[in-house]
Amino acid sequence: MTGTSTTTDMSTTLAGVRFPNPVFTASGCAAAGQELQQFFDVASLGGVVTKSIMLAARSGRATPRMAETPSGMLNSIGLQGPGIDAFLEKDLAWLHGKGARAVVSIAGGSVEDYATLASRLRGHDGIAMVEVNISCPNVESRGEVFACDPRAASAVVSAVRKNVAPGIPVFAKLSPDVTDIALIARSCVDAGADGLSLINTLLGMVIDTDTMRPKLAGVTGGLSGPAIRPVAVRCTWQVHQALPDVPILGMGGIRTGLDALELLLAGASAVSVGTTVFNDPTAPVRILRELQQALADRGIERLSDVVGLAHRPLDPPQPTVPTGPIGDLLPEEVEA
Amino acid sequence: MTGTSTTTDMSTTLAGVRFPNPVFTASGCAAAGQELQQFFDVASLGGVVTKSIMLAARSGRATPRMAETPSGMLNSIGLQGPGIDAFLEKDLAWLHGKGARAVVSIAGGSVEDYATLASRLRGHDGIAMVEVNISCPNVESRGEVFACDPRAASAVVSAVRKNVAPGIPVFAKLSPDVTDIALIARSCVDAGADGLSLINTLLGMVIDTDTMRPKLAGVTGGLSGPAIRPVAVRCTWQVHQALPDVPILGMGGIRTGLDALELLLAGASAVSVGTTVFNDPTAPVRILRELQQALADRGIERLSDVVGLAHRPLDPPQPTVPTGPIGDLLPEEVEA
Amino acid sequence: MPLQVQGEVLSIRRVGAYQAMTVVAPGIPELTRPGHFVALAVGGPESSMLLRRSFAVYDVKDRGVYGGTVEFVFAVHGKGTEWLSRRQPRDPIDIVGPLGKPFRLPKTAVNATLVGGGYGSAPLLPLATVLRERGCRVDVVLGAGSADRLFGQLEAKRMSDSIAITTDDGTAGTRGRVSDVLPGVLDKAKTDVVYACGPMPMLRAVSDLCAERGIPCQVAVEEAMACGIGVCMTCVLPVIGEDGLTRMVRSCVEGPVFLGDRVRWDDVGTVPADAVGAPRS
Amino acid sequence: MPLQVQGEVLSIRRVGAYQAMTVVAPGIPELTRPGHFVALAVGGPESSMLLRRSFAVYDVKDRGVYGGTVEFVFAVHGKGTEWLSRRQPRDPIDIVGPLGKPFRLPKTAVNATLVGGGYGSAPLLPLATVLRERGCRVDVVLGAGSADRLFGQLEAKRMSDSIAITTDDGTAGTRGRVSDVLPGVLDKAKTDVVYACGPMPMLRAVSDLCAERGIPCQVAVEEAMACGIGVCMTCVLPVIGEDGLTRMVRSCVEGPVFLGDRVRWDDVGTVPADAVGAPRS
Ligand SMILES: Cc1cc2nc3c(=O)[nH]c(=O)nc-3n(C[C@H](O)[C@H](O)[C@H](O)COP(=O)(O)OP(=O)(O)OC[C@H]3O[C@@H](n4cnc5c(N)ncnc54)[C@H](O)[C@@H]3O)c2cc1C
Ligand SMILES: Cc1cc2nc3c(=O)[nH]c(=O)nc-3n(C[C@H](O)[C@H](O)[C@H](O)COP(=O)(O)OP(=O)(O)OC[C@H]3O[C@@H](n4cnc5c(N)ncnc54)[C@H](O)[C@@H]3O)c2cc1C
Ligand SMILES: Cc1cc2nc3c(=O)[nH]c(=O)nc-3n(C[C@H](O)[C@H](O)[C@H](O)COP(=O)(O)O)c2cc1C
Ligand SMILES: Cc1cc2nc3c(=O)[nH]c(=O)nc-3n(C[C@H](O)[C@H](O)[C@H](O)COP(=O)(O)O)c2cc1C
Ligand code: FES
Ligand code: FES
Repeated sequence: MTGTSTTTDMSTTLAGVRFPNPVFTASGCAAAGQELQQFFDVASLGGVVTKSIMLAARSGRATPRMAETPSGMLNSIGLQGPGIDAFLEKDLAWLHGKGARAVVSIAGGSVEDYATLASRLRGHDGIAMVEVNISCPNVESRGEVFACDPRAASAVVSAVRKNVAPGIPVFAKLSPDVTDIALIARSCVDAGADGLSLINTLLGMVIDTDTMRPKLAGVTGGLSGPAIRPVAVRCTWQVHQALPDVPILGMGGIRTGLDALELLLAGASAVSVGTTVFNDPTAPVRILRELQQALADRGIERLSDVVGLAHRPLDPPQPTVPTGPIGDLLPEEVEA
Repeated sequence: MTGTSTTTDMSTTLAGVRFPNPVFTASGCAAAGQELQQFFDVASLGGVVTKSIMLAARSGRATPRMAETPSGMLNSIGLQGPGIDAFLEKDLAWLHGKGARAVVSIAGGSVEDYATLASRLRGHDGIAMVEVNISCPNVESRGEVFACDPRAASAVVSAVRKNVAPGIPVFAKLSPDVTDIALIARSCVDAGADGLSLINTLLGMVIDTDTMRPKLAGVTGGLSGPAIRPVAVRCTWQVHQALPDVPILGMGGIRTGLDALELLLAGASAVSVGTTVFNDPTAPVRILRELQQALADRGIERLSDVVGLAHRPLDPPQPTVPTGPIGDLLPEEVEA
Repeated sequence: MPLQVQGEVLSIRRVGAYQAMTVVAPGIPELTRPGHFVALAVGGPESSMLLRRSFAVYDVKDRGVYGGTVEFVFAVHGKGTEWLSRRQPRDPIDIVGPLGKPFRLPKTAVNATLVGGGYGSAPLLPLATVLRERGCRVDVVLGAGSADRLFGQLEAKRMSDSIAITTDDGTAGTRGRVSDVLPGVLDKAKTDVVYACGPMPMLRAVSDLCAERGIPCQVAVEEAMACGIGVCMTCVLPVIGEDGLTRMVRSCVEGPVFLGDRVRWDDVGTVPADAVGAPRS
Repeated sequence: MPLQVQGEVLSIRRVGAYQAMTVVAPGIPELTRPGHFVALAVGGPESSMLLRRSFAVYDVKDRGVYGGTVEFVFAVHGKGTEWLSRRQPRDPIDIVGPLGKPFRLPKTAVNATLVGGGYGSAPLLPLATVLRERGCRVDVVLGAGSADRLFGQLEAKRMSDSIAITTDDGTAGTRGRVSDVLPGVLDKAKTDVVYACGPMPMLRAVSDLCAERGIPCQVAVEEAMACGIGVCMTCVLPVIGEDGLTRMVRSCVEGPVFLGDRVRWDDVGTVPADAVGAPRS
């Protein structure tokens, strides 16, 4: 059955904030929306997650900053950006003017940095949500990445939550490069995170076999793209299983509407499209369209009905070819 | 300059044991060599790493046991195998008879299991090396994987080292799914590991968007193939940097001779070819040939000269197009 | 003894809902017997698809103008077969084969009934030829979802003593399943042995019918395979051995042809508790 | 305002060591100016290559029999260009363009010297046409490693007041680099403005020569790009702004054409310590 795409309610709610649909951009893969506006209206997306912004202007790392890898890429941009003040004045204001829902991603080198950034956001219109990029080296702790240590992660999240206006959800963005991601997730939630963004890039490296040296000037870089999707699905699954009531913004290698559906089924309430934008600048709207069609084909009436659906227990037997609305198959305990 | 492929000395030494060349199979991707012998002589490889063997016969997990992913695959075989006795009698004897160098991979559910396995190997001919697959759930510790806990890893390695005949190197095979792989590496080496095998698969998952359930019967599986190569290179780089004197058997997504070279440059002294064999059953010999040509093209006289070469300091400036033997560019501190 | 050959597409043609592709693959035809399969690399040198796709061999020619050729019939299912369907004559293609164990042939001239579901008839047609050469009576039952999903109907008719057709939607032959008409055929043909290839539920139904009647039956199964050559252990199913013990056996090397009554149909997709090495619990 | 178009290969032809490909891409020609580039997705739907490949536009036709077309010239370098070189007419191809900032044109009829290295001449030829239309004197210097790596020599000759050729190996023109002959051309042609496209070391040499003589010069750089549209920040190089401050600017949207004296050539591949936002240390 190929249902008409108008039947599914695509809206999603993240920690009390309603978004018209679940397809967002990913931080660092859409700048602050202006460039993508040339290809489609960014206000038509669920939200625009902006490039992680720091307190001061930042030049980023030396080039080469990227390497293509099988079904993926490495990047080591080093958080180049204009600093929070210029961002709020120019980029956020632009997004707000266009009617887009901005998810502001912030990054810092110390708990203090994050706290200051969070407080600077106060009083600015157009912020739908705050994403805390904790995959940054902690300058006060021998450069250990916040996201790799439950205590450091928790300190950052709690500082941000205290300073961000109540009512604006704070999502902590986790790194997959940890032994136990559910542990980090739990400590972020305990520290006040309203939700979790999963996953940031995996640490990777490419060596140039001509120069026989690392290809990236920064030696290591972040691996993204379809190559990492199975890791993203697994992390989303594990965290949703451990914390079924915590909303997740899922990402990692989403290229099609069915990839987005996979993340939703694993437990994400919305998804971010990152690297795929480089391959296909109109991908976010295409993915939204494909997802909508996929849900209609499956007789799903509300997007929220598929969130975490892959966790449902095996009995009663599932329909292999679903023929009607799946809503009533939902077991009680699945978050909807 | 395209040198003749006969000029490079391809031999490599792992913890005192000399292998004629650095290309091995990967555990679980070549069974025990018999099937590949139909395509090429397995004795022509550096070594044949056998499927991890347990004490008793084991049925493995339910099917589906695999899913294809972008530039990779997931597997959840569950260590199906005939048990150590049948293995030694049949598989090891066959390999020995063919003149192949067997690297026997062992796996267990407890420290005791590993110790027993190691002692059973005593007195059997044809074992060039032992690889300890510690990416197994520890049945005595709520199923936590040995490779994820430095203490558990260390206990296994020390039990194996004590029981394996001296002179046969013991390599611990590490999982990349940890916060700090160098830490695990160090605890294995401190416990007596003569070298390290890097990397095992990444934990991943695929959800079937038709059934809207996990695709694998075992829910999660191990991600392998070119998709993970950047992670393998990074892990090899990090461990070689932390422990420059410890030999590494590198693996993860090697598909071509240049991929093998990448791992060698990062610090591996030999490499295993895994998933690529499924795509191309003659891959190990092709990769060996391509590697040999690549080294000749670069004027490398001894394979050992490239091991860890990407770590050399930037000065003196490196030749972008190498024109002569690179041996004399080697800084003193690089392991050769 | 399989070969890996850098072959070349000779032709590709549409046959109903399927595609039939012929690949120049010198060396493979000579070794191939009915029931063997081949595995093709898909997507070209920069493909994101690592795993080979497996297809039962339909026809081989030892030597054509271009060297030996292998033909198989496939349905477009996902990304790999979609890629295959877009190949053109002369495109290069990497092929490994013959793989697996073929159908075992009767030593004497018996009455054989061949049951094919969808493209599952492809390996049965060359089998029919061999059986006829041996003086066997050959009866054929073909079933599919719809008429366009029947393969080799005319050819089967030509080389068989009788043919029965079923389709789920009634667009050809009897509306229904092969298992609806099979009992009648078995009786009428005085069948001594059954060969079947098709979807798992069909193979199971055929095996059950044969078991009831005590007719030996060989089935060619289709399990997801990562390597196709026996090194990965992904393609297993529970099969009862000569010693009466159930083992998880590799369908790529110990199959794809199994004796129907040896497959634990109820337990496919699980590890039966009494299988060798099954988890104790 | 770039467009993303599901285009189609119209033709592909060998030109010396290069390939020239024409793609039907309605809408893009109208917007394209000399110096713009396009970015193509490579490897097909199941490609393991995610990133687009960028090429300077050589020629556009607003409307042909097939709709507007875009032509570019490329060298086979790695996997993506290798795939491109195997395309056939009518193959589908996804193209985004025009991208970047084109060459800025002089308001008056000045003397322009165009310096191209290898395939770098491709965007200079349409530029020459436009300059001639504006009454400019156009002198051309082309250089390459060898004769087969010169592109557009005849065309350049036809549309220029003078042409000088250099090759590293002496297989055409003067043996040597463009920078060896450029000073003579600049003097003879009384050059007011220089446009250059080619490898980075050449651009740097040209910029230095122009700076010495106080001649304004525009260079089209080639930095590795992940997105080509300004969202990823991979393609940066240190450029001095109007305010005298050095910033790491995106060559895909603020370039690829820069004023030669604004690029910090010594510091390309690094972040100069005085760049805005550089790490304090
Ligand atoms: C021994 C054997 C013989 C076969 N003979 C034929 C034949 O003659 N004609 C024909 O049309 N098909 C045949 N199949 C099934 C055919 O291999 C699959 O349809 C095909 O692999 C699907 O690939 P895809 O890329 O289109 O699908 P995808 O779903 O993209 O494939 C993803 C992965 O799953 C595997 N896979 C998916 N479906 C199947 C399946 N049904 N069986 C096995 N693996 C699967 C693929 O090989 C691949 O590794 C046979 C399978 C086996 C094992
Ligand atoms: C603005 C611009 C205009 C260009 N114009 C032309 C042109 O007209 N003709 C031409 O032949 N080439 C041109 N190039 C270079 C061309 O983009 C590369 O040669 C091509 O991307 C190499 O791809 P590959 O797959 O063959 O190589 P691979 O090495 O496999 O590519 C791997 C990755 O590195 C990138 N990359 C590799 N080399 C370069 C390079 N030199 N510049 C930028 N990215 C690179 C690729 O885009 C890809 O993302 C241009 C580049 C840029 C940035
Ligand atoms: C070029 C690039 C820049 C990125 N910059 C950021 C960033 O600034 N902040 C952040 O939280 N994540 C950043 N990411 C990570 C992505 O937001 C995303 O988590 C990751 O790439 C996985 O998703 P994908 O596979 O869809 O790209 C960046 C990724 C890429 C490729
Ligand atoms: C099907 C399959 C089975 C595997 N079985 C084992 C195993 O038994 N023991 C082990 O240590 N590693 C096993 N591995 C992991 C590989 O040895 C290797 O570490 C990993 O796949 C990465 O290398 P690759 O990308 O070249 O495959 C297996 C991998 C695959 C794909
Ligand atoms: S498919 Fe690998 S063992 Fe059968
Ligand atoms: S290539 Fe992405 S910003 Fe320039």
